Amino acid sequence: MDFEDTAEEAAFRAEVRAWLEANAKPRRHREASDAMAVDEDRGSMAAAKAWQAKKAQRGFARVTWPKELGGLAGSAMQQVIYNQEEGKFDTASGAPFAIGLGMCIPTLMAYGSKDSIERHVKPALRGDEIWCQLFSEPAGGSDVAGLRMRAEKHGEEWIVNGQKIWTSGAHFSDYGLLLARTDAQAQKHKGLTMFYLSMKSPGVEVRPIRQASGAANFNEVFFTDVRIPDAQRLGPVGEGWKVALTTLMHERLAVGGGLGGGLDVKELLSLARALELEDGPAIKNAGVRERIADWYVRSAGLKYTTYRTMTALSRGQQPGPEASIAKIVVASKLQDLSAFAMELEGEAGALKGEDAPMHGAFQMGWMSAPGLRIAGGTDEILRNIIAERVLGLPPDIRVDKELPFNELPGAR
Amino acid sequence: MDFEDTAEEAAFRAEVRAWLEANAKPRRHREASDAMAVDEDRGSMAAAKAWQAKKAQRGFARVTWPKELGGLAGSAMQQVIYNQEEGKFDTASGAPFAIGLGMCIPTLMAYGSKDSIERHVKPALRGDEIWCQLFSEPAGGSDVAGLRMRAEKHGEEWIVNGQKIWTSGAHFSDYGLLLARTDAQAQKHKGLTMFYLSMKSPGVEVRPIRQASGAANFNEVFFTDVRIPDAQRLGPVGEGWKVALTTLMHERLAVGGGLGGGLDVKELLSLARALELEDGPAIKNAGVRERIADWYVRSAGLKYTTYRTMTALSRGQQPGPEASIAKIVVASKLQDLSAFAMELEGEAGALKGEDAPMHGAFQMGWMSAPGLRIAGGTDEILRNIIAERVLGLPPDIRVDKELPFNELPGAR
Amino acid sequence: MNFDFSDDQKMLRDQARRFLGERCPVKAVRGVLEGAHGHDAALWKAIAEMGWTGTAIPEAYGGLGLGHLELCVIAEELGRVLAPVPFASTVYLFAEAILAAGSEEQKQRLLPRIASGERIGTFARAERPGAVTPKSIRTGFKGGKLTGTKTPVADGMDARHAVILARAGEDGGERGLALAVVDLDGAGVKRRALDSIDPSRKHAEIVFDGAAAECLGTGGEAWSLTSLVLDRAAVLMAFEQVGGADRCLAMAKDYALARFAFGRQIGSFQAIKHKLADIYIGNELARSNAYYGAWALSTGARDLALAAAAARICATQAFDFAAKENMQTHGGVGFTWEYDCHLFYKRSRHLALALGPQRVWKDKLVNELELSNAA
Amino acid sequence: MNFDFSDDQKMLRDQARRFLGERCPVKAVRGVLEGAHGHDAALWKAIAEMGWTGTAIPEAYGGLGLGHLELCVIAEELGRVLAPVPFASTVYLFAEAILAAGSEEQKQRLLPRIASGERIGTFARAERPGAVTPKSIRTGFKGGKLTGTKTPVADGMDARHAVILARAGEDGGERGLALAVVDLDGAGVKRRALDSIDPSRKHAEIVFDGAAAECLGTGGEAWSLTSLVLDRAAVLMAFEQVGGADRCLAMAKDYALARFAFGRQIGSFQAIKHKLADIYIGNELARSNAYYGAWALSTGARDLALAAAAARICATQAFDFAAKENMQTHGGVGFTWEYDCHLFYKRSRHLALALGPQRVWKDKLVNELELSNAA
Repeated sequence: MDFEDTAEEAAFRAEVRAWLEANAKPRRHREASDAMAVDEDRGSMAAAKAWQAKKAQRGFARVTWPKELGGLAGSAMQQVIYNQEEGKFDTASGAPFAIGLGMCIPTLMAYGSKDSIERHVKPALRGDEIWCQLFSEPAGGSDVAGLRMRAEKHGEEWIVNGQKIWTSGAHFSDYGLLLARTDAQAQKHKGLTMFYLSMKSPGVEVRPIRQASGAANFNEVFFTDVRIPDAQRLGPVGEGWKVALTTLMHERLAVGGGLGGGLDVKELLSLARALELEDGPAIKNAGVRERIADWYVRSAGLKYTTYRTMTALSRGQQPGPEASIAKIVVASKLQDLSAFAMELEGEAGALKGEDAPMHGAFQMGWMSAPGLRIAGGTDEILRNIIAERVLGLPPDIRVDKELPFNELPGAR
Repeated sequence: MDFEDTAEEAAFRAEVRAWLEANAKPRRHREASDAMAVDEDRGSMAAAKAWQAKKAQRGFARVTWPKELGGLAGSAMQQVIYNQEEGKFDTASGAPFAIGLGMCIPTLMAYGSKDSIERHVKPALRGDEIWCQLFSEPAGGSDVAGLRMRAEKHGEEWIVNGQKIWTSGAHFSDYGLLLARTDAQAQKHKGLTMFYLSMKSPGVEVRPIRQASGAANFNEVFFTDVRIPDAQRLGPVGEGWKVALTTLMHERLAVGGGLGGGLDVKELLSLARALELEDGPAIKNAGVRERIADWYVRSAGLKYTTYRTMTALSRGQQPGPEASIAKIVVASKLQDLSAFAMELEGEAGALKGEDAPMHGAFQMGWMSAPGLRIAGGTDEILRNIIAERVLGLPPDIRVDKELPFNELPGAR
Repeated sequence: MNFDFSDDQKMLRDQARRFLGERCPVKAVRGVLEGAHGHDAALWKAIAEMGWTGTAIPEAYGGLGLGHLELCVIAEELGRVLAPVPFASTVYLFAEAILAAGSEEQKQRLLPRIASGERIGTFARAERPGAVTPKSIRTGFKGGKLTGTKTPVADGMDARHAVILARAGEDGGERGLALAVVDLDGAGVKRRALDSIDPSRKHAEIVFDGAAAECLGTGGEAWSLTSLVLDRAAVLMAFEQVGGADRCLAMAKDYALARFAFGRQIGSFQAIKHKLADIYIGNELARSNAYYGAWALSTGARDLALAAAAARICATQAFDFAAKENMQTHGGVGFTWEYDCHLFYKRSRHLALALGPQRVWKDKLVNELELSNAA
Repeated sequence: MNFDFSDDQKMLRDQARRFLGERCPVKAVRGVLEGAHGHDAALWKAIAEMGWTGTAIPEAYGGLGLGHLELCVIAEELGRVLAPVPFASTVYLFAEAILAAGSEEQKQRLLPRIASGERIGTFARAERPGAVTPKSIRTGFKGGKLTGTKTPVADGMDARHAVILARAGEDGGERGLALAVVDLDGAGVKRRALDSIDPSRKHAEIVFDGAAAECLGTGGEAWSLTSLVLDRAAVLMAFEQVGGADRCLAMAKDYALARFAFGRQIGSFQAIKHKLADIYIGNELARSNAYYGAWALSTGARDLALAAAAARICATQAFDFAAKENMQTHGGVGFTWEYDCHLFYKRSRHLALALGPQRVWKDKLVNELELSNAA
């Protein structure tokens, strides 16, 4: 047992590091109070695109992709190594490209025509074109396949009407991966078809969604008679659900970490050091110490779980299901730890922003935690996934598989 | 708002108290260490029967029953008052008669023939005859209606074969209320019929079940070609489930309290006063204090919830559903509080009985808690009941209602 | 056994619920949440006209002279609708402090204007993050002048009067403390609005630079007096929390019945059913503890401190849990600004932090248990 | 990144699992649980013949001279089958104490007989309920004689040797403490068997009345030495706990698949599915912390104390939760003596209390965090 690279990994890491040193500045130490900032766009979109282009040129934008598509045909572990090293530098964020390169383009690679692949993969890799994912709808959140957006065939075109929701980056995306219902008489999972389209198409309207926190990281996207050429269909008509599963499978491959904006025990420790309670420094209070320990073992457990996953990658194995536990643990911990910190702050805990202790870091964490417990799979959906895919327990009783979609309760 | 009796209640309480003073000794103060003892039989069966007979003679054995059946035609509140007052005296336990008088006899009253009522009610009330309830089976625990015991009609008799389980008091019972399957081709809930029988009938064999705690409070009861006259059938053939619901409804009417053997915050306080931790007396440790407070507010909440229920009774209203929360709260609290107390005791917490602190009260509580979380409805079943009956949420999806019983998965 | 509100008190509750249903829709809350004003002036006026601000103030001082049980009933309804008014600061804290310790003259002068709703009051303890302890109080009160900074002060921008916990003597601990009543419109007072997690209930920083103030009660008792006022306010606020928690359960239940996923009402999934059952359990326990607190408050029972702490802790836990799991039950939309879940989530935390955090109340509760068992 | 056991170590694990599967069925555990003997002598002999008792003891002292990673692997398998043998007392505590502080002569004399399984050892700290602190130690060690009472002592009836934490000097605190090695068959030693919550792991009270004993290590370091030995044992015991928790999850899962209610496998109900998912999450976190502890133990890393505390706390929480919810998942039968659930429930508590309760380890963990962050 050790934490060392293999010889090959060490060599690759050196290569990456040399390149980064030549092309970026080392990251300055980040204050706990900025903890939430890591979620946000470091620098403008222009800077992000410029950095993405640089990475793409060198093959680091997607290490695992085949060389002819702009990758290095490298291993998943090499991708992890690149990410670790880039994390030590003060680069622009790759966030705007994550969904496109992580989910949309891999789906295109699997189901798209040779032409479409040649046309779209490299511009996306370079960051010239940004993609978003258009699956969720007001009627289909946890139950993605419950979506209602209608696509009707007219000659060689499809005419699409309906609404999508929770679309990250729709407002700056050039293309979108769209799942729509092409047959309402078919069974729920059999009437869906996958397309991609230009977000500039006439009839596409993007509206930001204001979140409880006040921020707006997601959008609603309204479709009114939007025309999509049949050539932009991915997979056969009615097989959209199968295609979507490919996309979602790629979503789950991401190795955890960075979740929760990095607000964690370290920040709680600094706070507990700084504050005086009834009986002296908060850090000396037995109740405070027990809570710190409880949260520390969960954070450490996740960190070392990630090491185990990386070890599997490093040995060329598929990452185990361990990764699936990260969000459940992090989101609730963020919510509870933040609430607890606010109580340590006393009445001042009810303030936010610059008026609150530590620039309102814990208030921000507490306000964002409910979103983290929901986005990308609610706690309840993730527990189902663990129970079914990891433990092999039976699926929930399904009443929506046999009936035609338009006869399902709630779908009327 | 006050905790006073109404004039009528005060008068009744005085009556009860006078009678108790004339017939029983006041209860001596009970040590925390005996806390578990309240569950157990105070004195022998003979003493219990003698005390029951005395109560019955005066009408206090079942205050709410009609006078002609040996009651006082009193109110539920008067029953509560009697129980409160008796609790202050050192009397033999009424536990052996609770199931018979609380569940079996009310069912007999509702569905039995005039003769059977005349024959059985008063002997049961006097404690001359003890009844047990024979519903649960290995195949039907939470799902009582899943039971398999077969009853076949032969002329004017039914011949019964199968096994019951979790039968309290079967070993000292004279009669039993029996739910059996009389038609395996019918739907699950439609093939059941209710009977009563003498536990002395040939072919009835009672075996105690040894629990994880080592105690044996329950039995298995095996039936081999047991003959029951059709005259001892309660309700029509095939309507047994409807009859059983009457029985179970009576089970839920009981007002909470006394659960968990009375081991609670008071005992934890005494322990915390007695023990020294790293930083001084346990009672001064901030972590210990927080836990004590958390459990106290739950105990107090339940206590005052019972007061609210009694107020409803006192106003002649049906007790609200509040009562249904008691067991869920008490059982988990007992488990967690006991485990916590054992940790305060340090390595000595791993001992039991007289070798452990406070005569092993917390070890006993910790060992009995899992049973409390299961017996008379698991935590999970009780949450379903609250969600469905109190909050009006939909029932679980049922796959077992339409099929013939013998075609159900797991029933083969 | 008569452990419930009377029929008259229940009528008052129904009346309050109807009234607030009309006069305090969610958009009133959003109006204050998104606006610059510290409260909804029209609603405040209407509430005062109902006489609620003077519910427990004796008729001799312009109040209705009803008891605290009536005030509890009103508090629950105000909590249910998240009423964006300085009711707690003015009625539970300021008025209670004057009633508890004010001189006859002070009561004559101050209480009628509180009862009539003309004046808003508050109570200021905190001066910096962390615990408020006798030693932590730096604001000075010497020769009738206040000097120092109080922050955060609930409703500090809107209040005309405030009771200030300050240091009058040389003693650095409890015995050096005093309570002062100050006119916040007077000279030597500067206020600054602060950002709050629940902007429907705003806070201020108040800087005193030799502001004229008068003494409340006799010196040396300031800390125990503050503690008493907090106990009384905790019971009343517990009813606001119970009202809010109750509303969260109703919202979650309605959504669970109306929302379909996988072809079923989401309320038919055990994950949701059991979550809501747990909210119900927490709310019932909180309500029962609050009722006992109400009894202790209305009768001045010896165990008010114990009852208040239990009511406070249990109601805080219930509202916290109900508010966050209501959001979770709603899924994505629950996290939008458009849906109302976040208003309750924010208010639950606001109330959890007002009057001091759970830790302090738990410690107080165990102190009381030690005393009562010591007997 | 190589944060996993090696192929050889995994082979050892598989071998251990097969071996224990044959030699340590549940009825062996029940045999000790219901019997008078403190352990399964035949199993102990077989385990010793495999060389496990000497896994981490250098060959020079009759051991296999393997590392602690190999010992971790074996510990997990022993925990999985609830092996009713004094392995922890003898190997994690006694042998580790001798290795850490014994003189060359003591190692030569004692370790070979431990490695061979001929002798059983234990480590005695507690003297009364509550915390074990330097001040709490009353047992005296003067002029080579021990006087006082240790209770409870794990495997105290079966052990031949024991390391005793005792008071040698006048100093009433840490500096007055010493460690003594005593032959429990010697004169001046009385033992009494005690009732344990997990009778498959028994305890004793040991009374010393001038029993001859020898010093272990240099005086004054006894407390820090004890603390070091506990850290090392905590990592090893964490693997036993992870093994037990893993087994509980497997039992719960198998039952949830096999048991039908309401015409469905109970494993199809979300109440059960999510409960098992939570057990899985707890077990994964515990396993990962245990792995880091194993790395720190095997490399003597500077943050062993932090790693050991994290492994200990997380594994205790995981096994506690898995054991009690496995019982709950089984429903009524889970509470019967006949089913095996209670064996794991009892063992989980036994292990949670051995080596001191969570509170102590949490305090230690935060101490370490303070030190590391102080840098």
